Amino acid sequence: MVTRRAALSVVGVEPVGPYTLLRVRRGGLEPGRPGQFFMLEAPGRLLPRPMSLCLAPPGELAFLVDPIGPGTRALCALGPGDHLRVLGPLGNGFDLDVERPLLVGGGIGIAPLPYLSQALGGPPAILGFRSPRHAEAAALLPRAEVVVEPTYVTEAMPLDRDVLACGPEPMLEAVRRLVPDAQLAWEAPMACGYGACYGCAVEIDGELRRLCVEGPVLAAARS
Amino acid sequence: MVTRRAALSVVGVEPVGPYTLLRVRRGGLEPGRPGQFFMLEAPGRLLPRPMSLCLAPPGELAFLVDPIGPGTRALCALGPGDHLRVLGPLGNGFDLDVERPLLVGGGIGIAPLPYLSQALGGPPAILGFRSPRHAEAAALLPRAEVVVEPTYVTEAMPLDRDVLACGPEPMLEAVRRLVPDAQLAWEAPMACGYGACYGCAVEIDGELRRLCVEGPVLAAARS
Amino acid sequence: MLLNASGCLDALAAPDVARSLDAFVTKTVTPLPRGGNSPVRIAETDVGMLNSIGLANPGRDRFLAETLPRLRELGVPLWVSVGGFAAAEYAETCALLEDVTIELNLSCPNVDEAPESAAEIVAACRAATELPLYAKLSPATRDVAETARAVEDAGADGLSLVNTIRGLTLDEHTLRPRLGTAVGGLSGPALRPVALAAVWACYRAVSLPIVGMGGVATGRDALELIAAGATHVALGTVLFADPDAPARVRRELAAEAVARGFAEPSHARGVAHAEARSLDARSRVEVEKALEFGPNLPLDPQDSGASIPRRGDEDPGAGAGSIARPAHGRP
Amino acid sequence: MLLNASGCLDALAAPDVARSLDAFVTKTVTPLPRGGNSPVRIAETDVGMLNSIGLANPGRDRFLAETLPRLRELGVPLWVSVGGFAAAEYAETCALLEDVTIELNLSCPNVDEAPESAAEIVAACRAATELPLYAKLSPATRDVAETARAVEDAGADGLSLVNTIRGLTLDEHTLRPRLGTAVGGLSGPALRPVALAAVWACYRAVSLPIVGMGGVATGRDALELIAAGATHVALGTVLFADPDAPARVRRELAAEAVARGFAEPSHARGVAHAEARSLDARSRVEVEKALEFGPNLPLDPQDSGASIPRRGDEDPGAGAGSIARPAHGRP
Ligand SMILES: Cc1cc2nc3c(=O)[nH]c(=O)nc-3n(C[C@H](O)[C@H](O)[C@H](O)COP(=O)(O)OP(=O)(O)OC[C@H]3O[C@@H](n4cnc5c(N)ncnc54)[C@H](O)[C@@H]3O)c2cc1C
Ligand SMILES: Cc1cc2nc3c(=O)[nH]c(=O)nc-3n(C[C@H](O)[C@H](O)[C@H](O)COP(=O)(O)OP(=O)(O)OC[C@H]3O[C@@H](n4cnc5c(N)ncnc54)[C@H](O)[C@@H]3O)c2cc1C
Ligand SMILES: Cc1cc2nc3c(=O)[nH]c(=O)nc-3n(C[C@H](O)[C@H](O)[C@H](O)COP(=O)(O)O)c2cc1C
Ligand SMILES: Cc1cc2nc3c(=O)[nH]c(=O)nc-3n(C[C@H](O)[C@H](O)[C@H](O)COP(=O)(O)O)c2cc1C
Ligand code: FES
Ligand code: FES
Repeated sequence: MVTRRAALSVVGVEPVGPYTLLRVRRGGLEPGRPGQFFMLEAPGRLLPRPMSLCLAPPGELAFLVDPIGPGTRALCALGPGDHLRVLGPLGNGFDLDVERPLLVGGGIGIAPLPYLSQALGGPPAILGFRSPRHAEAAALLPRAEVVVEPTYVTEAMPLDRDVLACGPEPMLEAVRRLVPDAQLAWEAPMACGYGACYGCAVEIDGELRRLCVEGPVLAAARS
Repeated sequence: MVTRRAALSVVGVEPVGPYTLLRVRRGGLEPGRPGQFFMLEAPGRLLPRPMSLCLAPPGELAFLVDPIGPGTRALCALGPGDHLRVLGPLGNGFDLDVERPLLVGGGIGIAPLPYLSQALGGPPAILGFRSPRHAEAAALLPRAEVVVEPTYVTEAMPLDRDVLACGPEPMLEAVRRLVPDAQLAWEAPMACGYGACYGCAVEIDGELRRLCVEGPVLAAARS
Repeated sequence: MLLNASGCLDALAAPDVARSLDAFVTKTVTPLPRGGNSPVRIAETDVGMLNSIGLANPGRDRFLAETLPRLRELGVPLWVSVGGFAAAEYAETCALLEDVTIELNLSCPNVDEAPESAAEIVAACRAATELPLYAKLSPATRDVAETARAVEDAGADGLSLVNTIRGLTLDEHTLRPRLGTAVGGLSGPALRPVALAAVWACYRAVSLPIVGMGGVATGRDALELIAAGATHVALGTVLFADPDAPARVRRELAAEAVARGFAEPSHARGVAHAEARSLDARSRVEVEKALEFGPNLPLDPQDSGASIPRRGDEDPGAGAGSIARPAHGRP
Repeated sequence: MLLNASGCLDALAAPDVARSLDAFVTKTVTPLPRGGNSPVRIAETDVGMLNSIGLANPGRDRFLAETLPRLRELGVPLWVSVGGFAAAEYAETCALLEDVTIELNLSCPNVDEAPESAAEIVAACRAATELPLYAKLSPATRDVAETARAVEDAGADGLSLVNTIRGLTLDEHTLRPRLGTAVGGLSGPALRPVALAAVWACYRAVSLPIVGMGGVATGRDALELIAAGATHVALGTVLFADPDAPARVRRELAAEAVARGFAEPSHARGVAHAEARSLDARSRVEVEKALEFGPNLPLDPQDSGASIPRRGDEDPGAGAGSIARPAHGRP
């Protein structure tokens, strides 16, 4: 596997609720499959940051970034015309061969869902947010059902669906309890994203394995 | 001695030949005596940089900066409205109680001479430069005699004067050989400028002593 | 307490800065006068600074006769950093001191830093004085905690952590060393994670108070050292760029502590060691792993929760001496 | 030669990156399989990164049966990093290897790093194999050059300098360690001056070829390591952010060398040690001072010009193997 990388130029930087939609020119990179991710250079920082592909407008790649720390803040501070090194697509995305898909997202975990939704022809979706302000990001998935804390997605979720979910760990754990064969997109701190550092190891099938290689999407039963 | 420090705002940044004249608001700081210096925060760098006061326009302090490395380049990249921490005036300046002053400067060593010239009522001066472009800085000392390499200041210098000189070390050594009691302004790498680090030690009267405390101006005979 | 790091402030040249500290630590005093190393002695790098001052000092006799009396006039509590090239030299200087805290510079590259040697020096000094003795250690050893235990057993009253580590920087054009000695001591930002690790390891190993230092530039940096186990914090390299750092760091430290629910900074001492913790609400495996590179990973989180007991009790003086204001009351 | 640093690249996951190097160095292989330490295992700091991977690897048997054959297919010369917890363990693995260069990871925090021990391990391995043996040392010792001499005497064919040093970073909010193991290994920019100092000291002490590594991000960084004494350069942390670093660093290195008058980078080996030099045309005292914290300053520059002789001769292989292109010819 030779993963492509390129220095891409920023096309747009738009606020979406508390998040930022960062659009870059596609350069030579493929958008890949929904649930795959890219490593984005975080200006001024030593290590790149993993970001799910959120949307793939023609000729562009778009990422939804939650500015929670130095790296993501640096990404949100980019402006049109800036360049950043991008590596990807990386990892394994969602298995799209499902009968009755239901997308479930929590917080910034909605990032991969718009692209996923397009690939699946706009299946139903349930999104959970911490606050009405965060829920503004639901605009990226127009027909989704939205719940805001103290209501949780798991309370509104039908159980007879093929669930494809991304969100904070407690949410994924709760989804897994309800839907044992859900496809879940996990996170772990990653230094490289391409299998070089062994930093992203998580327990998979009882062994510590690299999430960037085996995931980030895992069948609930496997992880 | 309680040395004053303040965050001063940049008023102007003007090219003078290959150098930059950096003008900052004076804040609560005194300009001090000619030959004294200030420690200027170099944005993005760990340590401040020593700079001689070049001019003291009303309400301002002005420094002539030669962009030779990361710190001086950062200083030259400042813009009006930027702030920087400044400490000073520091060290011992020139002894102004001289009968027949002659100012001698080489390259960026002319930095302290404009302010010195004002204090002494515009005595004669000889300035040496590496190139005609560098010699543009002589505009700061309008009536000075200017020589450009391969001519050296020491070739044009009358020997019956009270010499006050600043310039590169080989020039100061040459001046000292010709005029044993000249006042010479030396340089050494300085981390603090106020006697804290002992990093600026040079041999003075046969001992390693702090140039920032004992100098930077030393009588040729002492150093 | 907020101190300066030895060699990073001359109280006689900048008495106002010294007075903004809770105590002033002198540059290391050796038996004989030393001019120090040849210039160039300092160089900035992208991650810190290198120095090769070489313990420039007036020597023990002139220090006692001239410097110390003038320092006393400042009204700031004094710590004297003592250096030497053999245990007896350290002990002789200690025996001549009164009414100060002593910091033994055991991390001068000229002095053997083997645990026995550091402990021998401490033991010799312990026999020579009843003054409080802090042992200043280098982090550049296989196991700084081992040295810490050795000097505790030898009678040290506290630890100072850390001294600089060896570094080299070359001139961009000539590729020759920028320092006259070539190799020098690396201080500043690069040293901060190293200092935190040393304080963390020693806090688990001994029950002595610890002066933490290394790259502290902000109140948060200071709070992190306290969380790792420091009782006191010393400012070094930051003083060169910002002589107002003591007041600023003190202010920031108080605010950072309050923001995390600590009435005062000293209450945060050792919280990095708290047993029950969730490293990150978002992280996948919430396991308490205590010591670095411990046994091979037990995949069952239950197996790995073993807590590593600290040796001895919490230093009773830990909470005493608020870091929030100079004890001598002359801010 | 341009290599990767052990543990910083998986040639099977990124064969194109491995092929852009002159040789691929494996992650350290231990006798038994290791899952490594519990997450979180990596954390970025302002001056570098910390890792606590904990030598995750499939173990010797699976490595030999499965990994090594697949690595051979890449057509890139291989270096196998060997780890263990006793000299016999290292030696056993060495005895099973063929047609590779061996790098002995003597700086795993689980292994005693005392000079005797490092030398003992090297001696045991020397008896077990005729393959080239590089000893990888930690810079966190009192005197890395002493260890270098010990492993040279024990039969090492080269040195790899340096491994990470211990560091700690805390979560901004909770003040708890960000790594599962708390303390981890610091790599990246903070390590660069430390690596330069270690290479510089070992170059003076031994006549072995040296793989220099630690914070190399550009061709100039690589050239500085070569000037300090490295024969080869390895890229670690930089590979995470920039898998294209090998080609870029190689290109930059060639240009930086030429800009300073060296026909090829290897000609710059050791120039930082050149005797007659003017540290800085503008500096006041132009004195050659060779070793750090040497004797107290002789005020007369004439006194201090003593040159410190290097042990042995220049490594005859120093100039061989141009760093300017991969020797296996598959860029
Ligand atoms: C495969 C993958 C896809 C991702 N996709 C997106 C995305 O589309 N949009 C987005 O905004 N973010 C995404 N993330 C998370 C994002 O990479 C992190 O938030 C980012 O790296 C944080 O960097 P920082 O410097 O801003 O904050 P840091 O200082 O690195 O982190 C701030 C805090 O968050 C914690 N943290 C950071 N990263 C993680 C993590 N991965 N797991 C657990 N805790 C963590 C840190 O421990 C710290 O407490 C993704 C992560 C992964 C692994
Ligand atoms: C008292 C005093 C007054 C000064 N006044 C002025 C002034 O008015 N205008 C001005 O432009 N500069 C002045 N300088 C010099 C200025 O401080 C340095 O050029 C500056 O610190 C260099 O910083 P840098 O980061 O740009 O370059 P660095 O990377 O620090 O240095 C670039 C190169 O110059 C060498 N170098 C840097 N500083 C010195 C030094 N002081 N002595 C010898 N070699 C050195 C370095 O070794 C290196 O090779 C003064 C210096 C002193 C001590
Ligand atoms: C210029 C300079 C001189 C120093 N001199 C001494 C000294 O004389 N004795 C000593 O124990 N430590 C000395 N140190 C080390 C400091 O006390 C401190 O341990 C180290 O700099 C780490 O702190 P920092 O990163 O905040 O500077 C010196 C450090 C510097 C930068
Ligand atoms: C994630 C990671 C894993 C590492 N694993 C190993 C290892 O298995 N064996 C080893 O000898 N060194 C290991 N190292 C150390 C590197 O080989 C190298 O010595 C160090 O990182 C310094 O180089 P750098 O600053 O360029 O990264 C590892 C370093 C990192 C960052
Ligand atoms: S992030 Fe480096 S191996 Fe997965
Ligand atoms: S520059 Fe620090 S003592 Fe002179």
